[in-house]
Amino acid sequence: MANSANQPVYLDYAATTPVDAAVAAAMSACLESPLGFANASSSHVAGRQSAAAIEHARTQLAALLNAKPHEIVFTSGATESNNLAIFGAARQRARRGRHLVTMTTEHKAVTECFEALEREGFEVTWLDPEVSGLLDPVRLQSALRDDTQLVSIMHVNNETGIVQDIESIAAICRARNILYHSDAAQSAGKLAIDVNKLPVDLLSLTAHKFHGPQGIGALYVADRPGCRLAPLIYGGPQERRMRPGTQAVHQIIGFGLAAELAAARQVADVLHFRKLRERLWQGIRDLPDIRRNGAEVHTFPGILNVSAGGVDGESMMLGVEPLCVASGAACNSQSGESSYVLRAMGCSDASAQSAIRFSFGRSTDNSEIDKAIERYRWAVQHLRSLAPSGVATAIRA
Amino acid sequence: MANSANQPVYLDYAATTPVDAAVAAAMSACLESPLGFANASSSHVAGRQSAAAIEHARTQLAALLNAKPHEIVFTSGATESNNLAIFGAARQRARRGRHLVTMTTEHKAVTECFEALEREGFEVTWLDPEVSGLLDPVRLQSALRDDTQLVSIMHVNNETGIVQDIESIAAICRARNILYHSDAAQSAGKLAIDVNKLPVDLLSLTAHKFHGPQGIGALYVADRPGCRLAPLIYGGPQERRMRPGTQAVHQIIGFGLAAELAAARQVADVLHFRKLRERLWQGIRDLPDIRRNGAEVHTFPGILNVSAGGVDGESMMLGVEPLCVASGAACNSQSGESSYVLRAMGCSDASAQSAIRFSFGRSTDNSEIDKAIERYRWAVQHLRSLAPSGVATAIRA
Amino acid sequence: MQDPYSNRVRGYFVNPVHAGNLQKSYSSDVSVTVDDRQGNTIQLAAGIDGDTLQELRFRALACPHLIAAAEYFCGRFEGRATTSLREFDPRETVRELQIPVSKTGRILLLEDAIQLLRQKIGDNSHS
Amino acid sequence: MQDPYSNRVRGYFVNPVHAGNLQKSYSSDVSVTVDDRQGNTIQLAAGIDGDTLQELRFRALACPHLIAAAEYFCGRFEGRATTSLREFDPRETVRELQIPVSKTGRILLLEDAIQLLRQKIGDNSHS
Ligand SMILES: Cc1ncc(COP(=O)(O)O)c(C=O)c1O
Ligand SMILES: Cc1ncc(COP(=O)(O)O)c(C=O)c1O
Repeated sequence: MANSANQPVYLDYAATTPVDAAVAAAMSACLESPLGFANASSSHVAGRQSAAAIEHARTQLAALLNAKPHEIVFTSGATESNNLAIFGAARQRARRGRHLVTMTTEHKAVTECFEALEREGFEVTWLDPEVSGLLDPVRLQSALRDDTQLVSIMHVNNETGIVQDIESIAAICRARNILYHSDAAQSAGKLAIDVNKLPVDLLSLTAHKFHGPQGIGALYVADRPGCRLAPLIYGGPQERRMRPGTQAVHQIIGFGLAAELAAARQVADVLHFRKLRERLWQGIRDLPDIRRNGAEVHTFPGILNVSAGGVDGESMMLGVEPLCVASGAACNSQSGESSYVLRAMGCSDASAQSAIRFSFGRSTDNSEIDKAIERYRWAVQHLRSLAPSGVATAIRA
Repeated sequence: MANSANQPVYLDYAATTPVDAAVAAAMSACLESPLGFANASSSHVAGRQSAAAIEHARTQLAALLNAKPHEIVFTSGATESNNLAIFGAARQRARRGRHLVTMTTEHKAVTECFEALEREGFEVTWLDPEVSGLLDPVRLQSALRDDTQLVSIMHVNNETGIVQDIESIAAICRARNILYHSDAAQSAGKLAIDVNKLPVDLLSLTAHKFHGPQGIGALYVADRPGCRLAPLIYGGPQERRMRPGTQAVHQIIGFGLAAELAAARQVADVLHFRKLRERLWQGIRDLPDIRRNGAEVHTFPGILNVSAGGVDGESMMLGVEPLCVASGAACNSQSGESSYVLRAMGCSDASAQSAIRFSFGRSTDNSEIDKAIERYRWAVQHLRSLAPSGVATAIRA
Repeated sequence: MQDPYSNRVRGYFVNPVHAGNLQKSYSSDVSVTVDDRQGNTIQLAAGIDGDTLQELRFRALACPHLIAAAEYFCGRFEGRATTSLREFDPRETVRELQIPVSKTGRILLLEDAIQLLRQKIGDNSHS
Repeated sequence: MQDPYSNRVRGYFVNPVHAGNLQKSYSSDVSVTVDDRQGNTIQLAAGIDGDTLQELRFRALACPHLIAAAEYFCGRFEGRATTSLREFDPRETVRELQIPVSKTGRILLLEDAIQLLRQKIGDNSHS
């Protein structure tokens, strides 16, 4: 995608991705076909066609994870999947025990569930990452108790791209027969996940992070004894009673196709991202007092997160326009809150606030990266030229 | 829509409707536009465009109900809206009282919420309709108590089309300062609803019942003191914290446009449905031992529900093929359960089981109705010819 | 979902040539009626001369699979010896008509009716 | 959502001609620094000859609205009497620059800095 000077340059693929053209076409075909819209719960011929289309998509999703089709429960996105997994498991198993474990650097769609469960009387152990951003499996080990029912640790972090060692985490949980949930919103469709090798019980995914439509996601629920969930939403037999409501046929068709395409393109995409990220980092790393967050560990190459000393986060966002990127600052809000993920990794508030997350897509090209380099350099230099001397505090704590 | 002999004839618009061509086009345009997909929570220019598109749709939805835009909370459909309203109100107000009131003929997306709340320790009064299908407001009056927190009574029943007198119901609740929720999935976009005249606090709607996409709905939450809800799903600031998760931009755009179009077409559609229904009923009413369910009261003209003595429900569904209609029998399931809605109105099990719901759409034409008449007559006569003599029990209890 | 009705089920359902009453009278006419809690009713009638099921007829208020199974049964056993009835195997019907697993329970009603028919024929032949 | 940055805010943000240090020296140079808990810092410097604010400069580590407001302030009051500073009205700045309601709190930091500047100028002139 070449862009002229003021054209937005989209580098926010970790927030959401454009729908693949083939996916959009399949969705449109469904919306426009004479009976493609029918209610999949209807027993008539049109309904059965919709149900068959949904089962096909379920097979495509299952293939992405090497799961069985009936282990895939369609939801409205990863937020709902996380809620279903966490509330569903905690409430279902509350009689056996009320202790739960998660991490402070999870997405809000996980942390807020655990906070709500604390208010319901559950006890939650909040694990901090090492300064690297990684969870030390030994810490997890020692947090587990006889009454621990659920562990939720994400796969790829949405801000930093840090990849947790979910193989070790899953193995530790399985050994103690504790349910393990992972929020894989940022990894599913981008990194290979094989639930036959990875002893995970619950895994959240969402279509819009890998070129499928927004508003549709899934929860993988392993077909194992003990892996039952209390529903979050009630009202019908759909999705094996775990998620009732008229199924959105066009959305599910799009999700299924996106999953199939993602599996095929995964390897090439990652290679492409790696090159783009290196080019971008090489183009800005000589700026004084900047920090690559997550630099010490394995990160998903589609994300580069950089903090700079002596700049304000919101001003950075305006300064880098027309880049579309994400900020470590809560822009346009009075809270002025900065990224809790970066702070948990030892970033100062100012450093977290200044962070910019660049994230790449399949169609991102070198000219966009070069534009990003130019805008980022300009913004940092411009804002530092405005800053009072002496306040350009070093960003390394 | 003219159809040749074996072409399906879709008469199941109460289950779901095809997406309006203009709506599909608007959705496709969003999916295909270079930045139309951006995350509406992102503060960059693309994100702000998405947010603006969503706010426009919110205005369109608000206009449909004569509400204020911020009173519209987007959800994944009426099932979720009902759950949010019912769990949200009950849990939020649990300290004030734990008594709730609903009706036995509500949709499962309502009844199952109340059943779950009973298991959580709430007390639910289940009101039966009169034989006509209507709720007697006097019955509601006497069910209300000082600790009653929520009343949920639907607007139009999905099986029979019976229109409850929600003006009276709402007035009764408001007079006692009890929250009133109405499941308007079958009426919103089809019948005029003005929340400025109707003192309703919470109202559920869903796009796919009025030519919008599946998988998107809304809950109207009146901007009144006391009308706060505990969230059902946690994880972010979207939808005023009542419904977090990345908003599905294309879905919301489609929903908004569908609402606008529905408002414009409502009156003409209802007239059209009335003619179609009359033609259909005149074409079958002479069959012996048939009953029009909901005949005694005001029903939404888009639905005709008919029971016949001496026939099996599932065989009726196959007998009327290629009509796509709904059945009062739970086809293809071992339960063999029949419509609880019709049974609550005094139908025998056999009569409820045999019921066929015809429902009409904007593009339904006379030739489709004539096909329906022909197929329905054939099915009843064929199945009765097979039935053991003497078992053709009269359907009127 | 798959179409729950195979072509054979559809064919028998639309055109069940053995539905109705016995067309002639035979040295022995035996008929039975069974029903279940879900309101399904099956009636079988056999016109018997000597040891032969000369004519088999059914009536049913039932789901399509049960109607088709009854028709299939009548067609298959008509003209055979009354003793052949013990060869009736519901699993064979399920297989031949491709009846979905969720509906196999319904076929037991037909089996009940056939068993009752055998009893009655036995009783008759001994009387 | 609407663009939170008006064209004037954007213009001042990109090209804040009053950012930096005083270019000359004056009979009196006054400067102040204020900051808030969110890490915003504003520095104002005034070059005064007699009663006149000959030159106004700012430095800021702040959000775009605060940067723009500081620039707007310097441009508006440069060349005027020191006593005119009391005419500074944050509401006027909010209106002129179309600052969103959610950000008006930030402008108070500028007001604080200006107040401090007035105090210091007053102190200086009396000393
Ligand atoms: C790690 C992570 N979890 C959960 C979510 C929520 O996903 P959704 O927007 O599909 O609800 C996101 C993205 O927004 C995410 O990055
Ligand atoms: C009365 C009623 N309520 C709720 C629903 C559920 O709506 P949705 O499928 O959008 O979840 C429906 C339709 O399925 C309905 O008819």
